[in-house]
Amino acid sequence: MAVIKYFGAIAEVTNCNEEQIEVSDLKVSDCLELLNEKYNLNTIDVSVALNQNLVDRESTIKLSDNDEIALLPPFAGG
Amino acid sequence: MAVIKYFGAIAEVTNCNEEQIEVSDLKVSDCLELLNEKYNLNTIDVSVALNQNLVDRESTIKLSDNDEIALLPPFAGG
Amino acid sequence: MKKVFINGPITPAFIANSIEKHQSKHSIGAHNIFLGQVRADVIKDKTVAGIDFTCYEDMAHPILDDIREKAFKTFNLTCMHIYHSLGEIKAGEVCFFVFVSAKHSKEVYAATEYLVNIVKKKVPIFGKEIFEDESHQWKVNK
Amino acid sequence: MKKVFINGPITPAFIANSIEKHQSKHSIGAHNIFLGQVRADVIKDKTVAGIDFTCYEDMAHPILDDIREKAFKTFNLTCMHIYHSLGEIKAGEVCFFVFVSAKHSKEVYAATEYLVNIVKKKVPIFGKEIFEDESHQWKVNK
Repeated sequence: MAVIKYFGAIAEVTNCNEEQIEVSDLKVSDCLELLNEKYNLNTIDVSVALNQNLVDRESTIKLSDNDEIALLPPFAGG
Repeated sequence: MAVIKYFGAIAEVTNCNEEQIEVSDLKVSDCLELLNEKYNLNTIDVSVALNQNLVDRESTIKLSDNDEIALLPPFAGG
Repeated sequence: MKKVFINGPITPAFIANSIEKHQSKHSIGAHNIFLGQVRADVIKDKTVAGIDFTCYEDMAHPILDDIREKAFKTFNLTCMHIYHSLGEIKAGEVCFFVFVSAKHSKEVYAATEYLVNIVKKKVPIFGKEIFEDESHQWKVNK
Repeated sequence: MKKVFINGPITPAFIANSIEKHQSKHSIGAHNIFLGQVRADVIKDKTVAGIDFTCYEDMAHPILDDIREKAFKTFNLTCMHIYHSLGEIKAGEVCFFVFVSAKHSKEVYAATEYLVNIVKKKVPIFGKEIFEDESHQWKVNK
Protein backbone atom coordinates (compact mmCIF):
# COMPACT_ATOMS: atom_id res chain seq x y z
CA MET A 1 0.00 0.00 0.00
CA ALA A 2 1.08 3.57 -0.70
CA VAL A 3 -0.29 6.70 0.93
CA ILE A 4 -1.85 9.53 -1.06
CA LYS A 5 -1.81 12.95 0.61
CA TYR A 6 -4.06 15.83 -0.36
CA PHE A 7 -3.51 19.52 0.33
CA GLY A 8 -5.34 22.81 0.12
CA ALA A 9 -7.98 23.06 -2.59
CA ILE A 10 -7.47 19.36 -3.42
CA ALA A 11 -8.11 18.17 0.13
CA GLU A 12 -11.26 20.25 0.01
CA VAL A 13 -12.47 18.27 -3.04
CA THR A 14 -11.39 14.84 -1.78
CA ASN A 15 -12.76 15.70 1.66
CA CYS A 16 -9.85 13.93 3.34
CA ASN A 17 -6.14 14.64 3.93
CA GLU A 18 -4.86 11.19 3.01
CA GLU A 19 -5.82 7.71 1.99
CA GLN A 20 -4.17 4.34 1.28
CA ILE A 21 -4.00 2.90 -2.23
CA GLU A 22 -3.12 -0.57 -3.55
CA VAL A 23 -0.02 -0.09 -5.70
CA SER A 24 0.70 -3.44 -7.40
CA ASP A 25 2.14 -2.50 -10.79
CA LEU A 26 0.65 1.02 -10.68
CA LYS A 27 2.46 3.89 -12.42
CA VAL A 28 2.29 7.48 -11.15
CA SER A 29 0.32 8.45 -14.25
CA ASP A 30 -2.17 5.58 -13.72
CA CYS A 31 -2.57 6.50 -10.09
CA LEU A 32 -3.42 10.07 -11.05
CA GLU A 33 -5.91 8.87 -13.61
CA LEU A 34 -7.64 6.75 -11.00
CA LEU A 35 -7.81 9.63 -8.54
CA ASN A 36 -9.02 11.97 -11.23
CA GLU A 37 -11.87 9.61 -12.10
CA LYS A 38 -12.74 9.27 -8.44
CA TYR A 39 -12.63 12.97 -7.52
CA ASN A 40 -12.79 14.91 -10.81
CA LEU A 41 -9.76 17.06 -10.03
CA ASN A 42 -9.52 18.54 -13.54
CA THR A 43 -10.55 22.00 -12.41
CA ILE A 44 -7.43 22.35 -10.24
CA ASP A 45 -3.84 22.84 -11.42
CA VAL A 46 -2.32 19.78 -9.66
CA SER A 47 1.38 19.10 -9.09
CA VAL A 48 2.52 15.68 -7.96
CA ALA A 49 5.22 14.78 -5.45
CA LEU A 50 6.51 11.22 -5.05
CA ASN A 51 8.29 10.77 -1.73
CA GLN A 52 8.51 14.57 -1.32
CA ASN A 53 9.97 15.25 -4.77
CA LEU A 54 8.02 16.76 -7.62
CA VAL A 55 7.50 14.35 -10.53
CA ASP A 56 5.83 14.75 -13.88
CA ARG A 57 2.12 13.95 -13.90
CA GLU A 58 2.76 11.62 -16.85
CA SER A 59 5.59 9.84 -15.00
CA THR A 60 5.76 6.08 -15.65
CA ILE A 61 7.65 5.40 -12.41
CA LYS A 62 6.01 2.43 -10.70
CA LEU A 63 4.78 2.92 -7.17
CA SER A 64 6.10 0.74 -4.34
CA ASP A 65 4.74 -0.12 -0.95
CA ASN A 66 5.22 2.72 1.55
CA ASP A 67 5.61 5.31 -1.17
CA GLU A 68 4.07 8.68 -0.39
CA ILE A 69 2.29 10.43 -3.24
CA ALA A 70 1.13 14.01 -2.67
CA LEU A 71 -1.31 15.99 -4.80
CA LEU A 72 -0.48 19.66 -4.51
CA PRO A 73 -2.52 22.64 -5.66
CA PRO A 74 -0.73 25.90 -6.66
CA PHE A 75 1.67 27.20 -4.02
CA ALA A 76 0.63 30.31 -2.13
CA GLY A 77 3.35 31.01 0.43
CA GLY A 78 4.61 34.50 1.17
CA MET B 1 28.45 89.15 10.50
CA ALA B 2 27.96 85.61 9.20
CA VAL B 3 28.23 82.42 11.18
CA ILE B 4 30.64 79.63 10.29
CA LYS B 5 29.71 76.15 11.50
CA TYR B 6 32.16 73.28 11.82
CA PHE B 7 31.35 69.57 11.93
CA GLY B 8 33.06 66.28 12.67
CA ALA B 9 36.76 66.11 11.85
CA ILE B 10 36.74 69.83 11.03
CA ALA B 11 35.30 70.87 14.39
CA GLU B 12 38.02 68.77 15.96
CA VAL B 13 40.68 70.83 14.16
CA THR B 14 39.03 74.23 14.76
CA ASN B 15 38.28 73.23 18.34
CA CYS B 16 34.91 74.93 18.18
CA ASN B 17 31.51 74.27 16.60
CA GLU B 18 30.92 77.75 15.25
CA GLU B 19 32.24 81.27 15.10
CA GLN B 20 31.24 84.68 13.71
CA ILE B 21 33.01 86.25 10.75
CA GLU B 22 32.97 89.80 9.33
CA VAL B 23 31.60 89.48 5.78
CA SER B 24 31.91 92.87 4.12
CA ASP B 25 32.60 92.10 0.47
CA LEU B 26 33.82 88.57 1.23
CA LYS B 27 33.31 85.80 -1.33
CA VAL B 28 32.79 82.14 -0.32
CA SER B 29 36.18 81.26 -1.85
CA ASP B 30 37.90 84.08 0.11
CA CYS B 31 36.24 83.01 3.30
CA LEU B 32 37.50 79.47 2.84
CA GLU B 33 40.99 80.71 2.14
CA LEU B 34 40.96 82.71 5.37
CA LEU B 35 39.77 79.73 7.38
CA ASN B 36 42.29 77.50 5.71
CA GLU B 37 45.11 79.84 6.67
CA LYS B 38 43.81 80.03 10.21
CA TYR B 39 43.25 76.29 10.75
CA ASN B 40 45.22 74.51 8.03
CA LEU B 41 42.30 72.36 6.89
CA ASN B 42 44.05 71.03 3.80
CA THR B 43 44.30 67.51 5.17
CA ILE B 44 40.52 67.13 5.22
CA ASP B 45 38.20 66.73 2.23
CA VAL B 46 35.93 69.73 2.98
CA SER B 47 32.52 70.43 1.42
CA VAL B 48 30.91 73.83 1.87
CA ALA B 49 27.26 74.67 2.48
CA LEU B 50 25.93 78.22 2.25
CA ASN B 51 22.61 78.56 4.05
CA GLN B 52 22.22 74.76 4.11
CA ASN B 53 22.92 74.23 0.40
CA LEU B 54 26.15 72.82 -0.96
CA VAL B 55 28.19 75.34 -2.98
CA ASP B 56 31.43 75.05 -4.87
CA ARG B 57 34.51 75.80 -2.78
CA GLU B 58 35.58 78.25 -5.49
CA SER B 59 32.21 79.99 -5.44
CA THR B 60 32.36 83.77 -5.94
CA ILE B 61 29.00 84.33 -4.26
CA LYS B 62 29.39 87.23 -1.82
CA LEU B 63 28.45 86.58 1.79
CA SER B 64 25.77 88.66 3.49
CA ASP B 65 24.99 89.35 7.10
CA ASN B 66 23.24 86.43 8.79
CA ASP B 67 24.46 83.94 6.20
CA GLU B 68 25.34 80.54 7.57
CA ILE B 69 28.42 78.87 6.14
CA ALA B 70 29.12 75.27 7.09
CA LEU B 71 32.36 73.34 6.60
CA LEU B 72 31.54 69.66 6.23
CA PRO B 73 33.91 66.71 6.29
CA PRO B 74 33.01 63.53 4.33
CA PHE B 75 29.57 62.15 5.15
CA ALA B 76 29.42 58.95 7.17
CA GLY B 77 25.75 58.19 7.77
CA GLY B 78 24.34 54.71 7.54
CA MET C 1 16.54 21.32 9.94
CA LYS C 2 15.90 24.84 11.08
CA LYS C 3 12.60 25.95 12.47
CA VAL C 4 10.63 27.79 9.78
CA PHE C 5 6.93 27.24 10.43
CA ILE C 6 5.20 29.12 13.18
CA ASN C 7 1.65 28.54 14.29
CA GLY C 8 -0.20 31.82 14.06
CA PRO C 9 1.04 35.28 13.10
CA ILE C 10 4.67 36.41 13.26
CA THR C 11 4.48 39.11 15.90
CA PRO C 12 6.48 42.35 16.09
CA ALA C 13 7.89 40.99 19.38
CA PHE C 14 9.18 37.86 17.60
CA ILE C 15 10.85 40.05 14.97
CA ALA C 16 12.38 42.29 17.66
CA ASN C 17 13.72 39.22 19.43
CA SER C 18 15.32 37.96 16.19
CA ILE C 19 16.99 41.35 15.67
CA GLU C 20 18.20 41.44 19.25
CA LYS C 21 19.83 38.00 18.94
CA HIS C 22 21.99 39.37 16.11
CA GLN C 23 23.31 42.30 18.12
CA SER C 24 26.00 40.11 19.67
CA LYS C 25 27.42 39.38 16.19
CA HIS C 26 29.82 42.29 15.74
CA SER C 27 30.89 41.41 12.20
CA ILE C 28 27.39 42.25 10.92
CA GLY C 29 26.99 45.73 9.43
CA ALA C 30 23.70 45.34 7.56
CA HIS C 31 20.41 43.52 8.03
CA ASN C 32 17.63 43.30 5.49
CA ILE C 33 14.20 42.11 6.54
CA PHE C 34 11.24 41.26 4.35
CA LEU C 35 7.80 40.96 5.93
CA GLY C 36 4.75 39.65 4.13
CA GLN C 37 1.56 41.09 5.62
CA VAL C 38 -1.93 39.78 4.86
CA ARG C 39 -3.87 42.33 2.79
CA ALA C 40 -7.61 42.93 3.11
CA ASP C 41 -8.03 42.65 -0.67
CA VAL C 42 -11.51 43.25 -2.05
CA ILE C 43 -12.43 40.56 -4.61
CA LYS C 44 -15.84 40.79 -6.26
CA ASP C 45 -17.19 42.98 -3.42
CA LYS C 46 -15.93 40.62 -0.72
CA THR C 47 -13.13 41.62 1.64
CA VAL C 48 -10.39 39.20 2.70
CA ALA C 49 -10.48 38.83 6.49
CA GLY C 50 -7.51 36.48 6.70
CA ILE C 51 -5.59 33.61 5.12
CA ASP C 52 -5.50 30.07 6.52
CA PHE C 53 -2.07 28.62 5.63
CA THR C 54 -1.27 24.92 5.46
CA CYS C 55 1.93 23.24 4.34
CA TYR C 56 3.35 19.91 3.23
CA GLU C 57 6.11 20.09 5.83
CA ASP C 58 7.91 16.83 4.98
CA MET C 59 8.47 18.20 1.48
CA ALA C 60 9.04 21.82 2.54
CA HIS C 61 11.97 21.24 4.89
CA PRO C 62 14.43 19.67 2.41
CA ILE C 63 13.49 22.35 -0.14
CA LEU C 64 14.15 25.07 2.44
CA ASP C 65 17.51 23.45 3.31
CA ASP C 66 18.47 23.58 -0.38
CA ILE C 67 17.33 27.19 -0.65
CA ARG C 68 19.48 28.20 2.32
CA GLU C 69 22.51 26.27 1.06
CA LYS C 70 22.28 27.84 -2.38
CA ALA C 71 21.77 31.33 -0.93
CA PHE C 72 24.86 31.02 1.28
CA LYS C 73 26.86 29.95 -1.80
CA THR C 74 25.50 32.76 -3.97
CA PHE C 75 25.55 35.68 -1.55
CA ASN C 76 28.14 36.74 0.98
CA LEU C 77 25.91 36.43 4.04
CA THR C 78 26.60 36.10 7.74
CA CYS C 79 23.11 34.91 8.73
CA MET C 80 19.84 33.96 7.08
CA HIS C 81 16.46 33.11 8.57
CA ILE C 82 13.13 32.25 6.98
CA TYR C 83 9.86 32.03 8.92
CA HIS C 84 6.35 31.36 7.63
CA SER C 85 3.07 31.21 9.50
CA LEU C 86 0.66 28.31 9.49
CA GLY C 87 -2.99 28.54 10.51
CA GLU C 88 -5.28 31.51 10.18
CA ILE C 89 -3.55 34.87 9.85
CA LYS C 90 -5.77 37.95 9.93
CA ALA C 91 -5.48 40.94 7.59
CA GLY C 92 -2.73 43.22 8.89
CA GLU C 93 -0.80 40.39 10.52
CA VAL C 94 2.60 39.21 9.30
CA CYS C 95 2.79 35.70 7.80
CA PHE C 96 6.26 35.69 6.20
CA PHE C 97 9.59 36.91 7.60
CA VAL C 98 12.90 36.72 5.75
CA PHE C 99 15.94 38.02 7.62
CA VAL C 100 19.35 38.35 5.99
CA SER C 101 22.54 39.75 7.54
CA ALA C 102 25.95 40.55 6.05
CA LYS C 103 29.06 42.57 6.69
CA HIS C 104 28.16 45.26 4.13
CA SER C 105 24.86 46.65 2.92
CA LYS C 106 25.39 45.83 -0.75
CA GLU C 107 25.27 42.09 -0.05
CA VAL C 108 21.80 41.94 1.48
CA TYR C 109 19.26 43.31 -1.01
CA ALA C 110 19.54 40.72 -3.78
CA ALA C 111 19.66 37.90 -1.23
CA THR C 112 16.39 39.02 0.36
CA GLU C 113 14.60 39.35 -2.96
CA TYR C 114 15.93 35.95 -4.09
CA LEU C 115 14.77 34.24 -0.90
CA VAL C 116 11.31 35.80 -0.93
CA ASN C 117 10.73 34.83 -4.56
CA ILE C 118 12.06 31.29 -4.30
CA VAL C 119 10.08 30.52 -1.15
CA LYS C 120 6.90 31.75 -2.87
CA LYS C 121 7.68 29.61 -5.91
CA LYS C 122 9.15 26.39 -4.52
CA VAL C 123 7.82 25.73 -1.03
CA PRO C 124 4.54 23.77 -0.84
CA ILE C 125 2.50 26.21 1.21
CA PHE C 126 -1.22 26.62 0.54
CA GLY C 127 -3.42 29.56 1.43
CA LYS C 128 -7.17 29.73 1.85
CA GLU C 129 -8.33 33.34 1.60
CA ILE C 130 -11.25 33.68 3.97
CA PHE C 131 -13.67 36.53 3.32
CA GLU C 132 -15.55 38.50 5.93
CA ASP C 133 -18.73 36.54 5.09
CA GLU C 134 -16.81 33.29 5.84
CA SER C 135 -16.80 32.14 2.22
CA HIS C 136 -13.34 31.48 0.78
CA GLN C 137 -11.15 31.07 -2.27
CA TRP C 138 -7.74 29.46 -2.73
CA LYS C 139 -4.79 31.82 -3.10
CA VAL C 140 -2.47 31.28 -6.08
CA ASN C 141 0.99 32.90 -6.32
CA LYS C 142 1.61 34.57 -9.67
CA MET D 1 9.39 67.65 8.72
CA LYS D 2 9.31 64.06 9.86
CA LYS D 3 11.31 62.87 12.83
CA VAL D 4 14.46 61.12 11.61
CA PHE D 5 17.17 61.60 14.23
CA ILE D 6 17.09 59.60 17.41
CA ASN D 7 19.43 60.10 20.33
CA GLY D 8 21.14 56.81 21.03
CA PRO D 9 20.68 53.41 19.42
CA ILE D 10 17.59 52.32 17.51
CA THR D 11 16.32 49.51 19.70
CA PRO D 12 14.58 46.29 18.63
CA ALA D 13 11.58 47.54 20.63
CA PHE D 14 11.45 50.75 18.56
CA ILE D 15 11.54 48.68 15.36
CA ALA D 16 8.82 46.35 16.67
CA ASN D 17 6.68 49.37 17.50
CA SER D 18 7.13 50.77 13.98
CA ILE D 19 6.06 47.43 12.48
CA GLU D 20 3.07 47.21 14.80
CA LYS D 21 1.86 50.68 13.77
CA HIS D 22 1.64 49.44 10.17
CA GLN D 23 -0.54 46.46 10.98
CA SER D 24 -3.66 48.62 10.88
CA LYS D 25 -2.93 49.49 7.23
CA HIS D 26 -4.64 46.65 5.42
CA SER D 27 -3.58 47.65 1.91
CA ILE D 28 0.05 46.82 2.75
CA GLY D 29 1.26 43.40 1.59
CA ALA D 30 5.03 43.82 1.88
CA HIS D 31 7.47 45.58 4.17
CA ASN D 32 11.19 45.86 3.60
CA ILE D 33 13.47 46.97 6.42
CA PHE D 34 17.13 47.87 6.27
CA LEU D 35 19.10 48.08 9.50
CA GLY D 36 22.63 49.42 9.73
CA GLN D 37 24.47 47.89 12.69
CA VAL D 38 27.78 49.18 14.05
CA ARG D 39 30.58 46.70 13.29
CA ALA D 40 33.54 46.05 15.61
CA ASP D 41 35.97 46.45 12.71
CA VAL D 42 39.63 45.89 13.45
CA ILE D 43 41.78 48.67 11.96
CA LYS D 44 45.55 48.43 12.47
CA ASP D 45 45.12 46.13 15.49
CA LYS D 46 42.55 48.39 17.13
CA THR D 47 38.91 47.35 17.49
CA VAL D 48 36.02 49.75 16.95
CA ALA D 49 33.98 49.97 20.17
CA GLY D 50 31.38 52.37 18.79
CA ILE D 51 30.61 55.30 16.53
CA ASP D 52 29.71 58.78 17.76
CA PHE D 53 27.33 60.30 15.19
CA THR D 54 26.72 64.01 14.73
CA CYS D 55 24.66 65.78 12.11
CA TYR D 56 24.05 69.17 10.53
CA GLU D 57 20.32 68.92 11.14
CA ASP D 58 19.26 72.24 9.57
CA MET D 59 20.73 71.01 6.31
CA ALA D 60 19.74 67.35 6.72
CA HIS D 61 15.99 67.89 7.07
CA PRO D 62 15.29 69.58 3.70
CA ILE D 63 17.52 66.98 2.00
CA LEU D 64 15.56 64.17 3.68
CA ASP D 65 12.28 65.79 2.61
CA ASP D 66 13.53 65.82 -1.00
CA ILE D 67 14.66 62.21 -0.75
CA ARG D 68 11.24 61.12 0.50
CA GLU D 69 9.39 63.13 -2.14
CA LYS D 70 11.50 61.69 -4.95
CA ALA D 71 11.18 58.13 -3.60
CA PHE D 72 7.37 58.41 -3.44
CA LYS D 73 7.39 59.60 -7.07
CA THR D 74 9.77 56.87 -8.24
CA PHE D 75 8.42 53.85 -6.35
CA ASN D 76 4.88 52.71 -5.73
CA LEU D 77 5.03 52.88 -1.94
CA THR D 78 2.40 53.07 0.76
CA CYS D 79 4.74 54.18 3.56
CA MET D 80 8.37 55.17 4.03
CA HIS D 81 10.34 55.91 7.19
CA ILE D 82 13.98 56.81 7.73
CA TYR D 83 15.62 56.92 11.17
CA HIS D 84 19.25 57.59 12.07
CA SER D 85 20.94 57.63 15.44
CA LEU D 86 22.92 60.51 16.90
CA GLY D 87 25.41 60.19 19.76
CA GLU D 88 27.54 57.20 20.63
CA ILE D 89 26.31 53.87 19.28
CA LYS D 90 28.15 50.77 20.45
CA ALA D 91 29.24 47.88 18.24
CA GLY D 92 26.25 45.59 17.72
CA GLU D 93 23.71 48.39 18.10
CA VAL D 94 21.54 49.64 15.26
CA CYS D 95 22.17 53.21 14.04
CA PHE D 96 20.17 53.33 10.77
CA PHE D 97 16.64 52.09 10.05
CA VAL D 98 14.93 52.38 6.68
CA PHE D 99 11.37 51.05 6.50
CA VAL D 100 9.45 50.81 3.24
CA SER D 101 5.94 49.39 2.72
CA ALA D 102 3.94 48.69 -0.44
CA LYS D 103 1.01 46.70 -1.71
CA HIS D 104 3.20 44.09 -3.44
CA SER D 105 6.64 42.70 -2.67
CA LYS D 106 8.24 43.66 -5.99
CA GLU D 107 7.90 47.38 -5.19
CA VAL D 108 9.95 47.43 -2.01
CA TYR D 109 13.46 46.13 -2.73
CA ALA D 110 14.72 48.83 -5.08
CA ALA D 111 13.18 51.54 -2.91
CA THR D 112 15.03 50.33 0.18
CA GLU D 113 18.38 50.12 -1.61
CA TYR D 114 17.85 53.55 -3.16
CA LEU D 115 17.02 55.13 0.20
CA VAL D 116 19.95 53.54 2.03
CA ASN D 117 22.43 54.65 -0.63
CA ILE D 118 21.12 58.17 -1.02
CA VAL D 119 21.02 58.82 2.73
CA LYS D 120 24.63 57.63 3.02
CA LYS D 121 25.64 59.88 0.14
CA LYS D 122 23.60 63.06 0.60
CA VAL D 123 22.77 63.57 4.27
CA PRO D 124 25.37 65.49 6.33
CA ILE D 125 25.96 62.93 9.07
CA PHE D 126 29.43 62.51 10.56
CA GLY D 127 30.81 59.50 12.40
CA LYS D 128 33.69 59.28 14.84
CA GLU D 129 34.85 55.67 15.12
CA ILE D 130 35.95 55.20 18.71
CA PHE D 131 38.36 52.36 19.39
CA GLU D 132 38.51 50.26 22.52
CA ASP D 133 41.60 52.21 23.66
CA GLU D 134 39.55 55.47 23.34
CA SER D 135 41.53 56.74 20.37
CA HIS D 136 39.44 57.50 17.29
CA GLN D 137 39.31 58.04 13.54
CA TRP D 138 36.71 59.71 11.33
CA LYS D 139 34.49 57.41 9.31
CA VAL D 140 34.20 58.10 5.57
CA ASN D 141 31.47 56.55 3.39
CA LYS D 142 32.84 55.06 0.19
